[in-house]
Amino acid sequence: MAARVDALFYFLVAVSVFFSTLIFVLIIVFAIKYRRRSENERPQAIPGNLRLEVLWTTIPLALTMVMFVWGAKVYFDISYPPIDALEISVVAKQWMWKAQHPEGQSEINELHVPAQRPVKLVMTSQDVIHDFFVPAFRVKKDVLPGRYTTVWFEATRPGSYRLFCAQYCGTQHAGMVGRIVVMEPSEFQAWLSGGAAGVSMAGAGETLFQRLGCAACHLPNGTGRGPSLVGLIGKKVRLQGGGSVTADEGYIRESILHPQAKLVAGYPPVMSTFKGLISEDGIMQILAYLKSLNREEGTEGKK
Amino acid sequence: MPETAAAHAHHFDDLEQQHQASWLGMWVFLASEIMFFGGMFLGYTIYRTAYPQAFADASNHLDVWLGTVNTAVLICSSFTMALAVRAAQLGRPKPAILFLLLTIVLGAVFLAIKFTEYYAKFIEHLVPGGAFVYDDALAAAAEIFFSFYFAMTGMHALHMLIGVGLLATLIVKTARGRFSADYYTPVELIGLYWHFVDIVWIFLFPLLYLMGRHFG
Amino acid sequence: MTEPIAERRRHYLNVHYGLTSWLFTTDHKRIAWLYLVSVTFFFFVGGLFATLIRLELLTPQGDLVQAETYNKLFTMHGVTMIFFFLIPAIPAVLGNFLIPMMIGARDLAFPRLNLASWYIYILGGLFTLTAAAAGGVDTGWTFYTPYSSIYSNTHVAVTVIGIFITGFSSILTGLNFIVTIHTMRAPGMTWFRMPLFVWAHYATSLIFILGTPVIAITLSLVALERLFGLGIFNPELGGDPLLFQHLFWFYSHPAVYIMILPGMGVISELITCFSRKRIFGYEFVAFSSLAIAALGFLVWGHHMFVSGQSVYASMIFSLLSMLVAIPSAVKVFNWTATLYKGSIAFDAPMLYALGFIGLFTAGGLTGLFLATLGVDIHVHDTYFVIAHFHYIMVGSAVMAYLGGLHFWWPKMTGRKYPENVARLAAVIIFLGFNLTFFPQFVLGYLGMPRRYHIYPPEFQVLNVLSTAGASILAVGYVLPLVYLIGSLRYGAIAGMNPWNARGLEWQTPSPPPTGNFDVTPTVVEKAYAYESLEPEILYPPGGRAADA
Amino acid sequence: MNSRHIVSVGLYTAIFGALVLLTLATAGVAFVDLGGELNSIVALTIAVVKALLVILFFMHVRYSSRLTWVFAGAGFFWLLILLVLTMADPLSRDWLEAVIQ
Repeated sequence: MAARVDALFYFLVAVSVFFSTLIFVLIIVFAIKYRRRSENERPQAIPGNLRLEVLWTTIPLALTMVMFVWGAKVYFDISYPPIDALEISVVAKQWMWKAQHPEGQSEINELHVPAQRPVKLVMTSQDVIHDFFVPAFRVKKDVLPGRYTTVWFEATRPGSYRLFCAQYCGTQHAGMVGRIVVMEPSEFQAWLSGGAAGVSMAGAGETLFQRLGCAACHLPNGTGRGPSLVGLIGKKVRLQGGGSVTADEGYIRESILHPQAKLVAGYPPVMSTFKGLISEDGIMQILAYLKSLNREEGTEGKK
Repeated sequence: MPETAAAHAHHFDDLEQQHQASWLGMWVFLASEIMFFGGMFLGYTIYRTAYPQAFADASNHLDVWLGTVNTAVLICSSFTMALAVRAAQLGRPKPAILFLLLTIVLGAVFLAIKFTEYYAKFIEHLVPGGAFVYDDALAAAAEIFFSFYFAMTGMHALHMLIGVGLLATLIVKTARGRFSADYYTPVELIGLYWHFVDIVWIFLFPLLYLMGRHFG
Repeated sequence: MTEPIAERRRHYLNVHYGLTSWLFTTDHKRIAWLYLVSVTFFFFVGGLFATLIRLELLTPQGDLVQAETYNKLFTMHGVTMIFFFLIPAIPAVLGNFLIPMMIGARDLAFPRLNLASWYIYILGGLFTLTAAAAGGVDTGWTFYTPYSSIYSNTHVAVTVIGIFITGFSSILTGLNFIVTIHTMRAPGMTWFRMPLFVWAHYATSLIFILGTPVIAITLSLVALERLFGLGIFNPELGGDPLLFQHLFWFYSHPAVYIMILPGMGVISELITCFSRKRIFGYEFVAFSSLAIAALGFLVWGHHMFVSGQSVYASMIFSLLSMLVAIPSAVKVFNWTATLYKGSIAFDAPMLYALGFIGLFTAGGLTGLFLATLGVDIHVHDTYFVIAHFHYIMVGSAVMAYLGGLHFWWPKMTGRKYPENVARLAAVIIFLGFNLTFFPQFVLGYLGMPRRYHIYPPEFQVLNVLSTAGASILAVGYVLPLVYLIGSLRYGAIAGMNPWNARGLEWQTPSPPPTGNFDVTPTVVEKAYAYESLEPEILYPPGGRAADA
Repeated sequence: MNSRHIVSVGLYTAIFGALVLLTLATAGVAFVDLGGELNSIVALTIAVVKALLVILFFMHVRYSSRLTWVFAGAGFFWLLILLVLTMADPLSRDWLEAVIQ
């Protein structure tokens, strides 16, 4: 991806250099050639030239349209994480980055990822707007409070790369930096299994799901007071009062914190808010748990 | 030189040019005012799209009868304002003063009703901020609704207050005989301003008071 | 040497004396001076903040100031430079002084409103300066929520109220210009005979009146949120963090054109005068101003490509942003073509104008990088952006402002400035500017984020270069301050039309009388009729009064 | 600019009557569930009609120069730009997810 961004960048540099040089040379040549030689000079008027005007309207127009289409293509692909990407949760806060791997390892201001494998980050902020920026990967995305944003990249070479917060976030903004450690896939596996990893994210999510009492209403077979959450993520849900919504991460998060905002059709408005009872990390774990339910359902379905 | 009470300012060629400039200036100002309120209308639109049920529910906490009465009061005041301008156009100071007074009274009635409503919301803890209480799980988005309610009607009420002040100056000037059938520009311009404030309310009324009624 | 004749003649400067004659004046020319003094003050205040920023960035460690001080410095630098210098600079100083004269009017349509605009501007400035003196504000000039509305502990409310107030000054100035241009043109001054400076200011005024109210309401909502706990932007309640950004950039992107369009107007006057040519493609240059103003309102989303804005909205905004490049390119090509077969003189204003074309070309082309979706992701919020907008706002707008100030200085004061020192200053500014800001393009591409007061050591070399350039630039800016003030006393008497320029402002004495013209002129030809020896203007029977 | 047109009391009264009737109508119809977004559409249409009546007659735009029309329209047109281009963002935010699935 970085190579594609750079190719476009160099195309733009080439266009810029060409037009700057053209203008500079013309100005310098005209300035010297037509310098005032006597005070009484009165050059002929040239009111304009329609052909030239059309020419220098259409050529820039054509060039900028090339830039637009090319740029949009690259942007679109940067915005689409591949389906098989490794998913890591990131929570930003003043002034640190917290990452949690599906296997349960969490890190602060550091992120270990395997090389040659697409990695997708699902990010949210606990306070103000931050921005996840890794210049070496040519990726940047704002991290918003109250919403999930995603960014993905595929590191080609092992090494250590700088991570910056690129959206001004308060006093220690310049200190909200870290590094991305890219490892050979085998080393990454070793890193994952080493250390005191403990419980996986989905496992932690399941514990939370029980502890907060979610399981009492959201029965897996759909007979509870709340809808079943098995296989929910990614599905379209019909809403009370008409309309429907895709049950993505943002919808689940909203339903935990503001349960009545978008009620599933056919269920009473009885759930109370979990605001203050669950952290952003906790919601991420619940999400991981729900996604694991999706996968289980998927494998069962295949059987 | 035909000097009348209505001499034009020195930098204009004549009274007609001065009148044209003032008239255009007021319209340019009103275009600007549309955008001023427009920022709030945009915010309202975004949140109403995002939280339709909370907005409908919160909207039903407003007093629709007071809202309707106030709309009617404001329309009456626009009517009297139009008649005041007409009297000024015809060079009749006495009816002009009468209609201007009526407009002020109606404006004051509007503001009085508005502040009664504000007071009620204060008692009901529906003023956003620390004291906001809303006995429903829709509380968060409802607080956004009431933030818009107070910001939009507050800005509108502020415009009304300024308008009432301007009308008062018009009465004084009319009583002193500053205006004639040849020169009544200030009456006309402040009339435009007053009608504009009316138009803002014409949109605020359905957006704030009526949007959720059919659920209630 | 001083010829007493000019002193005896009554003009706008000597018609009254004393402080009150200035503070209560309704003469647009005197109000222009009030603005000139105030924007100069704010320019050097903003410049002081910039100096401290550049000094801090000499080393990667934060050894000059603390993090919070640095954050306040760049915020106050942005706020003063944008709202109190760049936006009023050309319109309120040069526009105020020249628009009535250029169209043959005796004053702006609403002289008292014009004075009120200045007082409103000063009042807003006092609020903001108070906030600065009381400890400053640290949100960045962009005031992004929820940092500004909830998290910052600094004087956000006072600052935004100051900007809110100043906004009304812009709106009233724009209103005054629009009405004046519509209703007060002299006989024969048709729309297509107007100087392009007037066209550019008309376009700017449209942005003033349609854009400024949006920032006014947006910032007042932020103030209400801080002061009374309203919850319009609060993400805790489900507030959309992007709403503020939409509202903010709806004004603040067109605001860039508020800064550059009047500069383009100045350049059209300078290029024609110093190459003694009609402008190439008058209609195209005129309409491109309106096109830039109108398209400028459709592109704000390109500030939000990485913000979490919808991918599809980003594509629309990217496409529309590309279109703004066209009228900008049209202007550059037409100015260049105007030079062709001209008679080019290199007085200081022309040096600024040629510098403007070069820097604007660079600034405009790098703007395309930011409008191109795939590339913006990488360079967004890095020093690339800083470099780009300084090329437009400082490299272009300030160059145009200084060029215009030198060009009309003889008209405003009746005196000439010292030509050789002025040329030297123009060259110093051009070189200093490029040394300051070109390295920042590279820094941005390498990934240095903006608003960092400590940075990784590999960025130091380029930062040192930039700071070195800034010190040269500072010298370049102080020079005109010194010699222009000096010229008020020691400058040679200028005469009515020292540049042999066209345009009605040159057909009245320097300095002009209070009502601008002793007799209202009648215009019979298009602007920039440089091919003839003398400008052709008809005066009604009675003729024009003898000038000095 | 604006002709010194003097509108008759009768016309003013008729406009006033229409405005009051429309106010009552909009308040009344709000209590009827028209289904979907139809309630909002009706309410806003009535508001637009009322605003037009005020602008055209009370504010004399009907009798005014084209320039007045232009500036009266410019405010509303720019408001439309603000609304449409901004709403394009939240309304299409979910499309990407829809494409992925």
